[in-house]
Amino acid sequence: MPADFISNLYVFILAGFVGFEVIRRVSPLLHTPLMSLTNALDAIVVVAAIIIAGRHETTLTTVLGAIAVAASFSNMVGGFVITDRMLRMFKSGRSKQS
Amino acid sequence: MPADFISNLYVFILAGFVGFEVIRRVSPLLHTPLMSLTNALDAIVVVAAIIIAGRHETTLTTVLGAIAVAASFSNMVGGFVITDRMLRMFKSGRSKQS
Amino acid sequence: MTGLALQQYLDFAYIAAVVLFVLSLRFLNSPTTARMGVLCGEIGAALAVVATLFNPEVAHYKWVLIPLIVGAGVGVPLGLVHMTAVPQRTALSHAFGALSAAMIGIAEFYVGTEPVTRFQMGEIGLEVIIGSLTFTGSLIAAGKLQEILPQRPIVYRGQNIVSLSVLGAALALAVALVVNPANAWLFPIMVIVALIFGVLLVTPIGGADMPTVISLLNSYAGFSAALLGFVLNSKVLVVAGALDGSSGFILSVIMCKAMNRSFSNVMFGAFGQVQTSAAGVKEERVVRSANPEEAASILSAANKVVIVPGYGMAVAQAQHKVRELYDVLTKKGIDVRFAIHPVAGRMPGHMNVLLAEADIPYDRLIEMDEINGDFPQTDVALVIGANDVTNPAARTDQTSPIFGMPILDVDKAHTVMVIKRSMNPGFAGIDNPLYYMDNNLMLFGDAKQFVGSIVRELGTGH
Amino acid sequence: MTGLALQQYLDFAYIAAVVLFVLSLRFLNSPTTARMGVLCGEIGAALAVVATLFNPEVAHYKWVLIPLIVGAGVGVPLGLVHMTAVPQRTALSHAFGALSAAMIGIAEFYVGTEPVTRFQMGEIGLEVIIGSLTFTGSLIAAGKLQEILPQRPIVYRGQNIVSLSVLGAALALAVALVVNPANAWLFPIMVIVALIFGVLLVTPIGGADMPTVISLLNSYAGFSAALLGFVLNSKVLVVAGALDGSSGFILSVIMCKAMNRSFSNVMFGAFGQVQTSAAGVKEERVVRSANPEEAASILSAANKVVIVPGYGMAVAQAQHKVRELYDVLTKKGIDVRFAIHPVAGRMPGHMNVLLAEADIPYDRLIEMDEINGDFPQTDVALVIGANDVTNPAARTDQTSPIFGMPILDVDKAHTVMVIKRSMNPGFAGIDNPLYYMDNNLMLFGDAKQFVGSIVRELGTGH
Ligand SMILES: NC(=O)c1ccc[n+]([C@@H]2O[C@H](COP(=O)([O-])OP(=O)(O)OC[C@H]3O[C@@H](n4cnc5c(N)ncnc54)[C@H](OP(=O)(O)O)[C@@H]3O)[C@@H](O)[C@H]2O)c1
Ligand SMILES: NC(=O)c1ccc[n+]([C@@H]2O[C@H](COP(=O)([O-])OP(=O)(O)OC[C@H]3O[C@@H](n4cnc5c(N)ncnc54)[C@H](OP(=O)(O)O)[C@@H]3O)[C@@H](O)[C@H]2O)c1
Repeated sequence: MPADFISNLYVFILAGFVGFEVIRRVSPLLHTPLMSLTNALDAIVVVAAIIIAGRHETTLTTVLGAIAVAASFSNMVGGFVITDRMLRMFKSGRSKQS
Repeated sequence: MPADFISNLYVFILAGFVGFEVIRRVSPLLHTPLMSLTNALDAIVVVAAIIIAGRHETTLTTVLGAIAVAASFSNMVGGFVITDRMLRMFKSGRSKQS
Repeated sequence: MTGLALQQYLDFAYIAAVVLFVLSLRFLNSPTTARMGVLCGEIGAALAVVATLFNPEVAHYKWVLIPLIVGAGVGVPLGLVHMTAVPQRTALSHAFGALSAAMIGIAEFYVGTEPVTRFQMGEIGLEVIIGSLTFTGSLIAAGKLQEILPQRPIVYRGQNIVSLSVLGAALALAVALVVNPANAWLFPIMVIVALIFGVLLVTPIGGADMPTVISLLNSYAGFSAALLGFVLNSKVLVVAGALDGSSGFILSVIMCKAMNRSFSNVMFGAFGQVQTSAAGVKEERVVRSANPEEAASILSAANKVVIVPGYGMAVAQAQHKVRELYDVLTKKGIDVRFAIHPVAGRMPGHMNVLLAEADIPYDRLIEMDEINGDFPQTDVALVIGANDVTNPAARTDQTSPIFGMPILDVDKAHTVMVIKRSMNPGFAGIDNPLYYMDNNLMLFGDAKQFVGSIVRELGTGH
Repeated sequence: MTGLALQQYLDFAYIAAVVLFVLSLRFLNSPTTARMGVLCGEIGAALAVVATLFNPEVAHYKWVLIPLIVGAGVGVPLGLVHMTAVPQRTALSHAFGALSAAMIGIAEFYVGTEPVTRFQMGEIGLEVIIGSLTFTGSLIAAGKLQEILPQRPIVYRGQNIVSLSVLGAALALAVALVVNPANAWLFPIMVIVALIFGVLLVTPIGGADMPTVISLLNSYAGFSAALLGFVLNSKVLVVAGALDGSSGFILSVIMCKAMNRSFSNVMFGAFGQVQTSAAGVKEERVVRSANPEEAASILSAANKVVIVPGYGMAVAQAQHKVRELYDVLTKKGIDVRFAIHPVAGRMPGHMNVLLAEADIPYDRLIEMDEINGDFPQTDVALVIGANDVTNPAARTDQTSPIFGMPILDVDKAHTVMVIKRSMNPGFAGIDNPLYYMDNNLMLFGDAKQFVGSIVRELGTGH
């Protein structure tokens, strides 16, 4: 078992704990934005896709990589846009009630 | 900069986040046991000391290692003993009020 | 040396991205800091993407920049969809994410000069299977939510056995590849089998169970990204994937708890297909109904009103009319609050987003546990297109399929008024004893129109 | 192959230990699950230690087992100290932990055939400096708390400059070693300079500031263990160190907030040395006092009593007498609760542990924020050996050194009774206007004796 695997396992377990603790405390009010935000963050796989596409090794891998870049980057952009749009709608009574 | 350093940095940062989230929610009632428990957990440096002492490379390192084993193991044992003693004292009114 | 120095900058950019991602989610714990959270996420993602463009391995920018532009071109409109389309947009984005994760895994299998080791083969196989099944599963879910595909659970005898055999076949192919990674021809078969399994997994699940399915697919998409991080030894992927995976998992658990159902019941229960038969032995019971004018006069006589929105309000797109109602009543000095059940609507937090869209201040949106104690002091509970989440049978009738599900205790209000189009049951397919209670009035009609009529009545006479 | 397999078992044992450590701290969030937390920690630690004994590098068991036995022999008695000795025991255990971390770092410098790289030298240097200064600093703190060393802050002109130069010297030596790791003779000098800095760091700080210092040293000890994990590439040390480090850090922040002071004020402020002069211009003001009999009759006439324990109760070891008082009053049907200020006593949570030791149920111990609103409805607030944490000047007097510190609003109770031996000030060295208020009665005497007398009075007459 490669040593990298072990260190990635530590990172995975600890990130899981962080996720668990942090997300349990997200206000239920914001569960929909939470879904779209984690989606945007998860789209960070685009960095791996960029490398695959940019290496341009074989036609197959380049095409796969390019599709992956487009698919994940659309998630990233769209996820941030919609999350921010939703959050802009949430206004407290104090700040907006005229 | 060795690759190990980077992966340890990830582990450190994530463990710091975990510590921060988890410890902020420890009941203030238990702040003294918290101190003694983290002390006992921190005494896990004993594993490094065991290796140094057990390798028996030079007299100097063996003596340093042996002292480190004794010092940290006393922390580990003592820390768990006193934490458990303290926690045994905490009783809720419902369970003990006669 | 400069190569090494560059690598260090990249490493630190990724570490900074990870820190920003965690902060991003932390800021989401309150609506006042939430937009800051989006900003942190954006900066982190931008850092990571820009850093990657500097990676010396990225030599052919054409193959990177064009897809990035295409992705942005697709992403922006998908970010601007109407609020009522958010559930299907979310499902679609899970499909995109899983597609991308699967494709990278497949490319990783074919890339490189030296053949993959057994251990890597195991990682890649698992990653590609999860990615592929999440891709097709999410597409089916999006189709059901967009109502391109039938909403009903599609079931046949022995379906669970068939589905599980297909999954077993995909896993067996992966094992065969681990045993001998040289059998590369097995790999595309494995991918196809996994894609088929995704279809089989989601098709039998009813449209109304889609929210839980979406959350589960969310967590699958996250875990496949994390696995990809293992394959590529990329810690930023491991962290982002673990965060996404745990988020989806926690949301599904919250939903299952709020419905008092188990995971396996959601996945294999084919809920919402037959239970209508339970309503077979219906006695003739008295139902009182009212028209908009009567409803308006009851509302204007009240001091405390609680509005309970549900799936029907979303379908009818009635949130802006509800906002008008809120305004008129508030102007009359009536205290109006909204009671939000955790699984009202089609996804967790759905009602909050719709009402926020209609500019209703979020401090008027009260969670179930907090508001339930207030119903006995409430003059009028106005239920708008909600049904199951107000069904008192969940509290009292041990034989009811939803017995034990926590509900909003609207029946304890002095007067209850329910806006819906008919006496038809809601998603759970069961009768609602609330409608036969003495303090209940049915307001039959489409939510948007009926609320509109009430607003008009209130505007004129009362 | 078997060597590799063994390594895998070891890796998984350490991973399991890490998971158990995190769970251990999570279980500490409530007193009902806290002992489960200790169990998790114990299993995790045992797993890690036993796994390490199987490490093939550990060849000479004599040098391991004898120190382990010695350590256990020292540890058990240190785990059985009296509850009032917990602060100094904690300081001592930080000293042990830091000693061990420093020694391992030193050994790592001298061990091995190939010389250390510059990067490793930097890590080792930093680790050994932090470990060494934490060792001597903790010893001084323990000495002050055990009252072997003078409690007063020991200060002289230009002391901060001297201390910082010593720290600078230690860091400069570390840099010199990084520049040329072959200069091995600089290493022991660096260690000695760091040890001296630890002494200089803590000596000028007053005994009453020791709790904050202990917490800070706790976090230093944790961070040095984490650094050691970097040096040895041991992730279990990195995690345990980070958890310990953040715990100490959070506790110090909580304490500083509860005292409305900054870190630097605690570390360099030499608090509690001169402020007594502030009490110089004292006018003659009326102080009313009472004897045990009067106190007992006031208490027995009350319906609601809040007891406020402080440092004086700990010093007098009065907690068991307080328990008797609680019993007598409760038996008379009087509602008795305890108000716990976050920095009452000598360490965070100190009062809770003492009162729990005396068998007072923890649901009677109420935190400051929760109980402060109840004082206006409280008949008698009985302050036992607390002073600063009840000083209303913190609320009203902008010139007071403790202005802004959140306090227990005992002055709002109908009657306040304060048990202390004299009119002397508390740790902050300032006068307490509470004692001159109309609703205040001083009960002069040692806490243990005075409470004992009240109990006797209550037992007989009333
Ligand atoms: N939100 C989630 O995350 C989630 C997840 C999983 C499952 N679910 C399930 O979804 C259900 C949600 O409960 P709910 O009370 O919100 O909805 P519901 O029980 O499904 O009831 C919705 C009601 O709205 C009415 N309606 C539909 N269209 C309407 C229109 N245009 N105008 C007026 N009324 C209309 C329907 O009655 P008519 O046909 O008579 O008009 C229906 O009875 C629960 O059973 C829950 O378990 C939700
Ligand atoms: N707990 C922590 O973590 C922490 C950390 C940092 C600083 N501090 C500081 O420590 C102080 C704690 O406040 P506090 O109100 O608990 O204590 P305090 O303000 O120091 O007052 C303690 C009082 O107890 C009395 N006393 C001493 N021995 C006694 C005995 N045998 N019998 C009866 N009375 C006795 C003393 O008065 P007489 O001499 O007249 O008897 C003294 O005024 C605060 O200023 C806080 O900022 C605490």
